[in-house]
Amino acid sequence: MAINLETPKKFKPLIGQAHMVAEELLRPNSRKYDNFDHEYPVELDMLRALIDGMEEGAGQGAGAAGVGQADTLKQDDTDDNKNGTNLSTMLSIIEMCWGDVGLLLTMPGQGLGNSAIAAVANEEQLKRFKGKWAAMAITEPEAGSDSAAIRTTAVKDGDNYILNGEKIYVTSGERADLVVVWANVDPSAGRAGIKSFVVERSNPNMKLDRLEEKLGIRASDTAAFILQDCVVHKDNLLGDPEVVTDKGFGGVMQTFDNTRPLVAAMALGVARAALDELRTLLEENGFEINYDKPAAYQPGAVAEFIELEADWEAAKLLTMEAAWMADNRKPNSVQASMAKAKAGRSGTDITLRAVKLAGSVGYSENSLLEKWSRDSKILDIFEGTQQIQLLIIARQLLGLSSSQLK
Amino acid sequence: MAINLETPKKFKPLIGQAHMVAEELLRPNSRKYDNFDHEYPVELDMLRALIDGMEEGAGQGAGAAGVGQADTLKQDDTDDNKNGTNLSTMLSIIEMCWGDVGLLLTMPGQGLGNSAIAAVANEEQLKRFKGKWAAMAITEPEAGSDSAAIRTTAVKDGDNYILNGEKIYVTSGERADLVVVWANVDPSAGRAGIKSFVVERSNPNMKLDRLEEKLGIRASDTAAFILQDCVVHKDNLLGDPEVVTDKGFGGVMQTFDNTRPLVAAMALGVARAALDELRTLLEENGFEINYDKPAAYQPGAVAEFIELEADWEAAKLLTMEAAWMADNRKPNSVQASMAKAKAGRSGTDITLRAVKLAGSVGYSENSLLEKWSRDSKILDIFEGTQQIQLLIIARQLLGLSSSQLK
Amino acid sequence: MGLGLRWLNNLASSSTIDKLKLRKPTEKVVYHGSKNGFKAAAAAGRQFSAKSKQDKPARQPKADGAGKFDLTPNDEQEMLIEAFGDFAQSELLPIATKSSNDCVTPPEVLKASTELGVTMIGVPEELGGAVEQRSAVTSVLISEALAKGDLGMAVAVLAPAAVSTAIGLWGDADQQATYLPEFVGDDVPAAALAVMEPKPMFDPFNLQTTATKDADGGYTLNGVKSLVPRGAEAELFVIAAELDGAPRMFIVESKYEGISVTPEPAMGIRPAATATLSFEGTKLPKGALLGEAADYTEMIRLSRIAWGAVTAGCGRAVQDYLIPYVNERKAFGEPISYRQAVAFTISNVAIELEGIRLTTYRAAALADAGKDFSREAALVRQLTAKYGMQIGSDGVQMLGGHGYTQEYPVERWYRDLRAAGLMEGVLLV
Amino acid sequence: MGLGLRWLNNLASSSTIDKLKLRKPTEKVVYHGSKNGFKAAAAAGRQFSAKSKQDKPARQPKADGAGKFDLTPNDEQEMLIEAFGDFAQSELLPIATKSSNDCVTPPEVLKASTELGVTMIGVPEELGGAVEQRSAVTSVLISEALAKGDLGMAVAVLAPAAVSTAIGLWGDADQQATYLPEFVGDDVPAAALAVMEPKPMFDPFNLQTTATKDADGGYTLNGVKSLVPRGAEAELFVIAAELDGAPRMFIVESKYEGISVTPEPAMGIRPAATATLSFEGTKLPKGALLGEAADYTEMIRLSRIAWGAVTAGCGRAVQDYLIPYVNERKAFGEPISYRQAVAFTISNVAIELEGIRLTTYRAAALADAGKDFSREAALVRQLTAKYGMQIGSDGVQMLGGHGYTQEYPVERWYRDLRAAGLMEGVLLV
Repeated sequence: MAINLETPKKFKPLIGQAHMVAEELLRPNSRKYDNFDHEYPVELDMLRALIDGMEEGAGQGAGAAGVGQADTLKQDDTDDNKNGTNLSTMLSIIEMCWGDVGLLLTMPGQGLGNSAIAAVANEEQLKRFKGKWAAMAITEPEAGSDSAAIRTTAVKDGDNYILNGEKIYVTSGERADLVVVWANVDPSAGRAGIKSFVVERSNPNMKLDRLEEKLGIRASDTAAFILQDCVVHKDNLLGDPEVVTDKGFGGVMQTFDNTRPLVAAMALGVARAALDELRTLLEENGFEINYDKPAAYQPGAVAEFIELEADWEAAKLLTMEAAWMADNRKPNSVQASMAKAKAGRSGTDITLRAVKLAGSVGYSENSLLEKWSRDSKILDIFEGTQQIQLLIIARQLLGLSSSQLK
Repeated sequence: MAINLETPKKFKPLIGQAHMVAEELLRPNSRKYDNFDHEYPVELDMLRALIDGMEEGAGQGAGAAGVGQADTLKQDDTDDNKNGTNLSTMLSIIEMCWGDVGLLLTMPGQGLGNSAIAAVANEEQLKRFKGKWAAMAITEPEAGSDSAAIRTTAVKDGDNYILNGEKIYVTSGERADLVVVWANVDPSAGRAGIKSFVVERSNPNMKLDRLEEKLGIRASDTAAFILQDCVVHKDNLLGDPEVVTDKGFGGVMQTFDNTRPLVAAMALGVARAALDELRTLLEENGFEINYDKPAAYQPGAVAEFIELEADWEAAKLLTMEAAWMADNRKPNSVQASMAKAKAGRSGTDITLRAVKLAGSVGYSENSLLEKWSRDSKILDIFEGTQQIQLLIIARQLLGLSSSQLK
Repeated sequence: MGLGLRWLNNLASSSTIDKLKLRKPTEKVVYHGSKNGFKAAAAAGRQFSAKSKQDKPARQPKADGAGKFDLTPNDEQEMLIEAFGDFAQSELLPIATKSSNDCVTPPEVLKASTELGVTMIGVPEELGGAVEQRSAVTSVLISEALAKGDLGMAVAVLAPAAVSTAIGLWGDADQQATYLPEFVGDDVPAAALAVMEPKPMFDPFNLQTTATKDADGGYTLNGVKSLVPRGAEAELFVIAAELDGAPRMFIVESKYEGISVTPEPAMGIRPAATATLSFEGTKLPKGALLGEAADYTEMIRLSRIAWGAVTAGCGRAVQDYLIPYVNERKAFGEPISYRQAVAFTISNVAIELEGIRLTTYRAAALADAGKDFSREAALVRQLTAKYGMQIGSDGVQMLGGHGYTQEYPVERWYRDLRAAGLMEGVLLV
Repeated sequence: MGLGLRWLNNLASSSTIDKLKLRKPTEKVVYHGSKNGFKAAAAAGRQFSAKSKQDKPARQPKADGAGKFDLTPNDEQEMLIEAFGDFAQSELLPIATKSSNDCVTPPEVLKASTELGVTMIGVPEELGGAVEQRSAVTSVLISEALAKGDLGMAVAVLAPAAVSTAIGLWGDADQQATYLPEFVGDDVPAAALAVMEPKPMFDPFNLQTTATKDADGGYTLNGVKSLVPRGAEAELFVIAAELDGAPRMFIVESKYEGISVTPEPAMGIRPAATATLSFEGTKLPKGALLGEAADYTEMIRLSRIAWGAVTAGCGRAVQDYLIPYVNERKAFGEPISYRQAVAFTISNVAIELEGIRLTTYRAAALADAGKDFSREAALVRQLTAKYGMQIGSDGVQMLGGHGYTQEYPVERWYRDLRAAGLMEGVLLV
């Protein structure tokens, strides 16, 4: 037993595989699916089979689906220190997003909705939704980062709930089999009334309104839905159907604590891609990266590279810490937000500065650098913006409520 | 008539003189008066005579006293574009603080109280307080940046006001002839009741409580006073004695609009000292500063130097803009705060990074770099902290009240 | 200072002027102009052949200051700001998303910009140019105003002006007589100043593109230029290439042999239809070399100032967009502008933007005054690269998920503002 | 892993242990230790003369990981964190302002730190050292805990440990036998590892201090060392000097001829009583050269990690101080922590501090695992220089005017934290 921050040995095969998949399958398709009007990336179906195989084999997730409640079932640790699915998933995601974050986000069966299901579904639901691809629908046009301000309603009607409302920014919303829709069963109870419902994508009353044209992650579809008297069976409600003050929303937050390190990992993967490319460009152009020499004597480009790499390193270790805490069932809400905040902002900063340094090579579509600087920006926004993360951290450290620190 | 951001030709002699004073009189005494337990810097008396002479000659201020209401009396411009005392004072202050900001702050006759008097005193008061050295007492132990929360009271009693309260951070409070004390004549009226009173330093009921031991600007004394039934004649109230809603406080703010660019200039002066020293050290040690070469190819130390210089340049021009607007009677509250915010933070950043680059030469007392990095920090705090400046700017740009944007 | 008669003539007969309701301010300037006297303009000719030979090159006199600090544009500048500003807001901004996606600036926009005389600014008045005095500041103001509408289309519009300005500043009498008249006519050629090369950490003082002197006194050009605006349609280029170990400028016509063009779309400034330009043994005539070695350095500096100007303009678009947005957008029951993190972001956008603007003005004014502005140009570049991008990134961040979609303009500004701070050449003030 | 018997003996008879209420945790460790078995320690001797000659130098075995990610200190480390942490909070923090103003760390503080075994950590157990396994991580944890109390006194306390660690890691059998026993006794000599020179933009791989080889096999040392902690009282130094074009380490006793010391007070870390050390033709004996050329590079890296560790500790002091302060301090009628600008500053302090801490841990753990840690050491340095200072500056800023006075500790942390990120040598993990 010793303090050790390296990649666990037992994860190396998995991570190696993920990197290979990224290199051989994702990267080569990156530019192709960056167009607005592309078809569904057919290459992903093969990948799905491959990942399913990897997961069966390694017992660790390579996508977003693996984390949450079900994790520890896969634990093979016998001592006190667990290196589990949160950590392995997070590390795999870095590799996959080194390949292409847009393609990862549209990976069949690996939606954020799958994370939600994994986190709070009961045994029956786990079984019933197994193998399905689930998107997550939280955001509404007027709500933004304010998850508590959800206006979509779910009214109990016999064995069903009737959902009404509008959802935007549903990643993989067009392509997924299921959409986990957040709605309020009792608006008078405020955030306590918020529950999540699994809605079949084929439900005719959840109508696709539009697909967004975006700055980046264009390989992934981002859908807007209108739910009009959308009937959902009560067995599709995830978690406790009762409205218990501050409990329902806790489930929401629990999902976020698990998924934030994964989004941080996405940012790390994109940023790593940019750093690796930048290092190659530097070395090909006669710059030597000497880690011992003081920055004052390094060429400016190298000094900047090391500065960016340092931020990346800090972000990565923060993310590993958050995932490791989740594996060990330590409350990690602060660490998860620190990871997301640092990785989110560093990801944007690193990719944008890599473009700057690379000049026209970085700015033109001849390399992927410009694409990564567009892709990375969403990772500082979705699953809670930079500002939301800082709020969460500050409230916990300072012991303030959301009405005290708004 | 053309857009031109150079130092006005007519100010060059004044600025040259200020630089000489800084170089010959202030710099050589910098280290000596950086100790906590020094005596009053006697060299300053000679300087006072010298500056009085300069002002008589040039018709432009070299200290903080010159700005405000009385400025335009000295205007010799005949066209629409005025380059007046705000600009010349601000430029002189850069030079003086290039010498030593602590010594400037304790310059006899050049207190911030003098600015307040110049800004709002009537003719009789101007005459009566002419030639006196006036400190400014605003801050209270519990108030901090919240000028509106002043608890010192002034109760009318016949021809007098009776002042009671506690004041801290009174620059030159021990040494000045007068202290301009801010007090509320009608606490029920809130900030509208805040008035400023000229209190003779010799008033026995304004008792010196202590002198602060500070991170920097140690040449300047920072006093704390306790006012206990301190009797002040009503003729010593500056401005309108009536409590008119939002008017009294306007006077306060008016003073700040004039003095913020001066504090920005102080930060610019200290930062310029550090940049000049850093440039010398770089050049002496074989670094060449090439402005044309891209940063990527510069040594890291040079790239960093240019980065710091760019922030300095932006801060300086923002400050010149704010002063120029004041000279031309354009409302400059936003610009004054932008100047203070940018110069304040850049001053700290520049001086601290100069220390880092200079290594032990910067960090030890063998050079003045470490002192400048201590001196500069106060300039991002007093006369409204960085955060207060950002609030002022945002409220004005966004059109928000102080209750909307707190 | 006064405006060229020819330019006013152009304007008076233009439809753009009425559309933009500019007739009144223009007439005011005409009035001032006539008080100060107009000069006659040389005739324009077509086909890049010298018509009106001069003994020595014409140079616009530089604007001189009164030695006073002044941030007020003069009357002419104010009119130009208004004209180009209105044009940018009414003609560029509304079609910006489409132009970006199509990678093209519509011909009618380019034509209207010609009517406004954008390419005449840098041409000496004897040759039909627009303003009596050479003024980098005026170019800064125009560039800023255009980029506030759309940075990408501003680049497309300003690209030929960079060429006319370069030839106006550094051309010899032959070069001026051959090329400049084209830039004051009705049918201004697409043209571009190409410095960038597809080399990471590109250094404009260490070029891979080379020119070698031929026996006949001409030159042979080899190399690749990157991100050349309107590269495919341009008829004339000023190309940066190394000659005898020093970087120099060459005038290159698109009809010369051995030039190939490939579209090179980029992250942003897509309406500028950027392209890669390859030269393989391209023969240039004897008179192709433009300016002295020192002029090349000046060109790089003026170009960096120009990128500062468009950054100031585009950054201002971000600021002006964010202010009402954060006041209207609500979260947690209140406008998001009530939150310090949002409000302070606005403050910092305003601070750094004003810093870029003032630093750019100072550098340009120094150039006009004939003083050394190497330091100031470098500082503009530094601020542009750092804070220009910061403003672009903050713009998206303040809108959150909305900001990431094309329904809102901030994602475009994010892409465009990355160009500033890395581009060399292309624009000139 | 187990603690050295000698060290526990030391502790058991120390008064510090009772004062700090450490007897219980210590006894727990003793229990664990006895389960795992103690090793006997070599005898200590005085006067820097080899007593117990060994055939080959002793090296602490390195800690090895189980190949799993783990942030949990082991039992011994936890006890050390507690011991040094309590010591720092109860003995260092209360006298920090006075020690800073006096430029001295009180002798009783230094003595107590010796009792806690600070200099024994880096000494192999055969020579009386403290812990069975060499662990840079353990040194990081101790340094962090000490610096949380006071960075300046932490440097004073840790300065001799850097020397014992250096000799433990790189000394030959003679050097170890001569010097190390002094660091496990009751009367540990003041000692310092001096790398810095009074040269701006100092590069530890390009030294001005030189050593030349003499005919007798000894060396002659010339040059100046800057900011040497406890320079005036130190009896032993490890000095960085260039030999045959490469930077190397030399063991130098204060009694050698030609050494002069001048006090060199600095902005911060003043309790370390920093001094300038000048060598003018100082003759060093034959065995003065310490380690190989590669060891010098390792020393610089380990030292940068150590500065990361004390930054993490001091930064934590800032964070822990700010949290209650901003909750209690009111402005505009509410705690200032209700304002996002204040609250987010706390968040960012916490984020960047944790980043420094984890990066430092990783680098140290890599060193312990015998893997290359050049990259990680560089990243620690970068983060330390940038965010360490940012945290120090934020500390003052959050307190406003208060923060600028000595009544509050933040002004001291501002001064101390500037050292981290510029210092080379001095500390070692």
